Amino acid sequence: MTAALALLSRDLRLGLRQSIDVAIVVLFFLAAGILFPFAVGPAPGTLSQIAGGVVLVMAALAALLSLDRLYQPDYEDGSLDGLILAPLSLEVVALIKALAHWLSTGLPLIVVAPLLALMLNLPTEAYLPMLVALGLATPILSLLGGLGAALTLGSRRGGVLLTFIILPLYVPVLIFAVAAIDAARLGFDGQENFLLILAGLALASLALTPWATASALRQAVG
Amino acid sequence: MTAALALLSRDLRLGLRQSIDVAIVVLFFLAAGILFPFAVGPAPGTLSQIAGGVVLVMAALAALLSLDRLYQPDYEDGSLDGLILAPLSLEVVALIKALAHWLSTGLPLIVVAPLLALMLNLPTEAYLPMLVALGLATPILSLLGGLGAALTLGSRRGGVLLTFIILPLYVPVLIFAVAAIDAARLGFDGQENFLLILAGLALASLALTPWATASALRQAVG
Amino acid sequence: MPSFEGRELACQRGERLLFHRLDFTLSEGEVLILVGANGSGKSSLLRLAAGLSRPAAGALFWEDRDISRDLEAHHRRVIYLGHADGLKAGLTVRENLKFWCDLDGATASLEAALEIFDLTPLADLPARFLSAGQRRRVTLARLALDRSQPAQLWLLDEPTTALDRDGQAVLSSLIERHRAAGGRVMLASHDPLPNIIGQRLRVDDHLAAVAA
Amino acid sequence: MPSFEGRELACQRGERLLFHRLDFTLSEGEVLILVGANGSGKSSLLRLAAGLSRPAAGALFWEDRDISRDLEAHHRRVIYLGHADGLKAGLTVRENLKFWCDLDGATASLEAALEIFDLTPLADLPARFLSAGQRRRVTLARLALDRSQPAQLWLLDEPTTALDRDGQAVLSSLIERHRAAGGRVMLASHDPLPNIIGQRLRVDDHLAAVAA
Amino acid sequence: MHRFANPGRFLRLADRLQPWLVTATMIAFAAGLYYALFHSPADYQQGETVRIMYIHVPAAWMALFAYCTIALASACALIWRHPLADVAAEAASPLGAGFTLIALVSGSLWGKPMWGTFWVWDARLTSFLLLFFLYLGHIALGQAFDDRQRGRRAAAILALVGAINVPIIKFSVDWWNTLHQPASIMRMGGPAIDPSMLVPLLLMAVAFQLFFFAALIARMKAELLSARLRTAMFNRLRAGTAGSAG
Ligand code: HEM
Ligand SMILES: Nc1ncnc2c1ncn2[C@@H]1O[C@H](COP(=O)(O)OP(=O)(O)OP(=O)(O)O)[C@@H](O)[C@H]1O
Ligand SMILES: Nc1ncnc2c1ncn2[C@@H]1O[C@H](COP(=O)(O)OP(=O)(O)OP(=O)(O)O)[C@@H](O)[C@H]1O
Ligand SMILES: [Mg+2]
Ligand SMILES: [Mg+2]
Repeated sequence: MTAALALLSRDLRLGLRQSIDVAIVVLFFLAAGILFPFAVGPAPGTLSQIAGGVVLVMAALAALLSLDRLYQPDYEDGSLDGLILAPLSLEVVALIKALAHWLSTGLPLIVVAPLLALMLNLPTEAYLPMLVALGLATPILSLLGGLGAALTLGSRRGGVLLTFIILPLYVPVLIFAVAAIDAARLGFDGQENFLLILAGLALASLALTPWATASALRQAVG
Repeated sequence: MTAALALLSRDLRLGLRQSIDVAIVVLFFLAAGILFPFAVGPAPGTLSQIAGGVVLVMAALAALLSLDRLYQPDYEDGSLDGLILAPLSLEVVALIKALAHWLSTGLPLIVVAPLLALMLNLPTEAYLPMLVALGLATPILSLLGGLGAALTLGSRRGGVLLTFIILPLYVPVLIFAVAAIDAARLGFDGQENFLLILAGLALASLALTPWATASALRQAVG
Repeated sequence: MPSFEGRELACQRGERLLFHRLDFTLSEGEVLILVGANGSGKSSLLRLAAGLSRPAAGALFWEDRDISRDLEAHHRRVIYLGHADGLKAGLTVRENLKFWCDLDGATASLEAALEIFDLTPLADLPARFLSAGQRRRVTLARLALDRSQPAQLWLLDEPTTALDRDGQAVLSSLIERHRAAGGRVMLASHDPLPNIIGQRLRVDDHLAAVAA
Repeated sequence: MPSFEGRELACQRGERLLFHRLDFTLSEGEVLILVGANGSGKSSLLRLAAGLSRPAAGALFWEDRDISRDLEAHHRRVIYLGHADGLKAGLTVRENLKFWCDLDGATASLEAALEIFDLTPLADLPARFLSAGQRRRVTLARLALDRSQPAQLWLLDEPTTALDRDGQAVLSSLIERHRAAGGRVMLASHDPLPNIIGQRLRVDDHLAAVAA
Repeated sequence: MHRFANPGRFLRLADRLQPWLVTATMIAFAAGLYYALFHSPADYQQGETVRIMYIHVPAAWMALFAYCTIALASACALIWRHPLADVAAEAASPLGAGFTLIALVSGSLWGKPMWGTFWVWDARLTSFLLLFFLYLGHIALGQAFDDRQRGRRAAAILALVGAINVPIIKFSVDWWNTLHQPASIMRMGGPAIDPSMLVPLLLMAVAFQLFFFAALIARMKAELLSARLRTAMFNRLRAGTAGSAG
């Protein structure tokens, strides 16, 4: 337990002190909020249509772009060896790494999402589904992303590979999330169904990815 | 000359072999192209309105997210010392680094931009201004970004700070570029003026940033 | 006598066979010094011994049980300090050490470990400012942490790199204390290491053996 | 006799004064070995000598001209190899060396330099696979490149780190050749370096001098 | 200029100037506020809310002026390595950020009655928001290094490059036709505003300007004195550590 907490607090501290991702996500949310009204013109209808898509594409980008710093630095500087030798099962390590990643990219995003939604005139009835969809989609992105990052450790062309592995897994998540937000915005039914599917995906990734990630990590240092 | 070419070819090779950014940006362009039509619904009018904004926000994100790897690795592994000692003026180094950055983030983006524009139903008369605007805006982003990366080398909170100081410099560029695309799309005048302003900004950054970057780099190793 | 043994070990990296038919025995309180040319496989052997990678042939035994049967248990016996020091530039010296302290389940001996390596005045400095030898001291300070379940096997890859005389003396005394308490040490080094007495294992001999 | 001198040098890092009133003279064909405890300022002094950072007080003179008057010219006289080796993991050994070769304006002596350090068999291996000593060899191979305008001053920060006997011998012979051709060498080391003869400069003495 | 390079001389001069500046600032504010609140007519369109102008417009001007000051000081610092220029730029930055914030807040308070909303994504408003971010970035960069000198140099470089934004902000209204008022006072062809409003506006502008200089000098003084203190303490400390090492 102490060990797990130590890892979590170290990763968060490193993220806050050095990493570019949290700040970028938040600031780019703002920048997108500034830019899209310019690009699209002041008509509030158009803006509200794209709000869901913008929020989720940004979420996915944020998650994806910070992935190659999830295990890479620890791999290069030898910390990963230490983690493997530590009395902490590697599945837990994988879970905590994904959690730290989510806390530093997913969570800030959920926090500022209402602000962006406001800037983009999202109808109020779509706020709750948007937050729920983000709350389900971002952990999936972090978990899958962690797996991708572990798989590509030490490979040549890691980054490119990572993208190719992860993107096909991401896109369905994005589509369900956007579908849920849009159903709410337009007053269609089915919003709950989309959210349920997302919840199912989230549970599945929570159950499966830590094992897969741990075994990928063991391979990587071998 | 040989020295400059050697640096350029090394940076490009490293970028292609390791960096995640090119692939991500290109793929996310495509993902955005899939998602937005889906989110906005099939009405072509709305889509074409956001095309310019989407293209430019993605361009800025791509430029920004790869920045902390522009000088940071060279700074950490000691290569930057070597570059400063090399018989190559540091201004040239700054210029070449920005060029390599542009070739690996700006250029691929320009290449795939028409595809995204197609997916988003951008009117044909706006293609040329879009390409010109991208062609002017992306080098500015790389040049300014290089400066930001050099300024924050070795600082506490590098990434956050980088984003923070770069964003106010980026947004005007984005606004002019989007304005040019939109003027063309809507058949307004002034498209040339916006492009001229962009060209002016591009020249100004080309003239100023290498000096500023070089002096920031000298500070950094001192 | 309980011992740590490698039997008929072979190690392959990429296309290259580094060594072959390598045996060693390391009993309680012993030190094994790995020597050999650059790239001969000392570091690779240490990683095998840590259970971080698997031998291409042969196996490692802890008290006659193959370690690969229960790697987790073996991991808990080991402290491995490699060439890379795993320090995070953005964290202070204390934060860096505290992390390993918590991870290893070490008790509150953090300040003492810092003190031993003369790091107390630097404790709040971010690791990015440390000199090469100071970095190495922070890494080695892990050896001075009291763990609830002391590690029985130290695997040290060129631990004296960048260390000054005093630092080397501290390291020697730590090793001495460890072996006196029945611990085992396996270390790679190019230096003669005046204060440490141990058997030597020439890693490159075992490639010559293949050719022969 | 043309010489490289430091006069009344002081170096400050953060809030700490590392040394103060430090003088040295290095004439053609001489070797100056910097010794001192970890963190005493050897690496910092080498960076001052390279013109990478500026002294807090005092100045450096090349043939009686302050080097800060024309830093570019001084940079061209220098090869500086620090603790960090600047190798890119994704590039092969040859690509890594070729880069510095092109940057230094060295002529086509690349293969010879690889050969001297026994790197030819590894030339096409990405640097990520190298052992610690092999990495060091690649870095040091820069010293063996023929440059159109040979560097007059070598600044080497613990160059023997991770190097085996053979590697150390090659380094010594390179240094010997360089000094025989009138070159100067300034190096930091904790090891005695049996083959290299030079004056020693204790960096930490110059902190005591302040108190006195 | 270089006569004042010596911090000691600057400190003496500042001591002599300070009381005068403070008094003048107070008088100008009193007169300006009196005219603005009691002696100028309400606008026939905007009613009493027009009085926000007397805060808003001078604050907006000063926000731009402070940035120009910083840019100028940074240029001096980088080119001539003038020791006081660094300090001046660093001291002016939070003041400029403050003016920008005042202009933003007063503007959006004014916007509610005038445009029916606190905020629109209008060119002038957006670019002013960016100026605010630029100030924050400048302050943050200056503080981000363990070595203060390094932070100041980096901030100086940023300030010079960021100066490109100032004309964009100034002229953004002329380039886009936006909701916001175009320049009506500082424009070619003389001011297009009634003298009864111009007088209090100019008085307030003078008051803001004087306040800026008074605050700038006070901040520079504080910084120079604390630097002296640090050096003194550092020398003590140095003697201490050296003693224990020897
Ligand atoms: C947050 C919202 C606002 C911001 C950021 C803002 C910003 C500025 C700036 C930067 C200036 C200086 C212009 C220059 O020197 O050329 C200015 C001047 C001025 N603003 Fe605003 N403004 C805002 C809202 C308003 C509103 C709601 C009004 C009233 C309708 C207004 C009326 C004026 C006037 C009359 C001037 C003087 C123009 C001149 O004579 O040069 N502003 N504002
Ligand atoms: N993929 C690969 N292909 C070929 N050779 C490889 C590959 N990966 C590693 N090697 C080789 O394996 C060896 C690794 O050796 P190791 O790091 O164990 O050496 P070492 O004895 O610790 O050397 P040093 O004294 O330099 O630290 C090196 O010779 C390296 O070139
Ligand atoms: N910002 C800072 N604040 C305080 N001390 C610092 C700061 N930056 C560097 N230092 C100190 O400056 C010294 C740098 O020493 P340097 O790297 O020159 O030592 P060295 O003699 O090469 O040591 P080694 O033998 O370990 O390589 C270290 O003691 C380090 O702690
Ligand atoms: Mg090794
Ligand atoms: Mg050193």
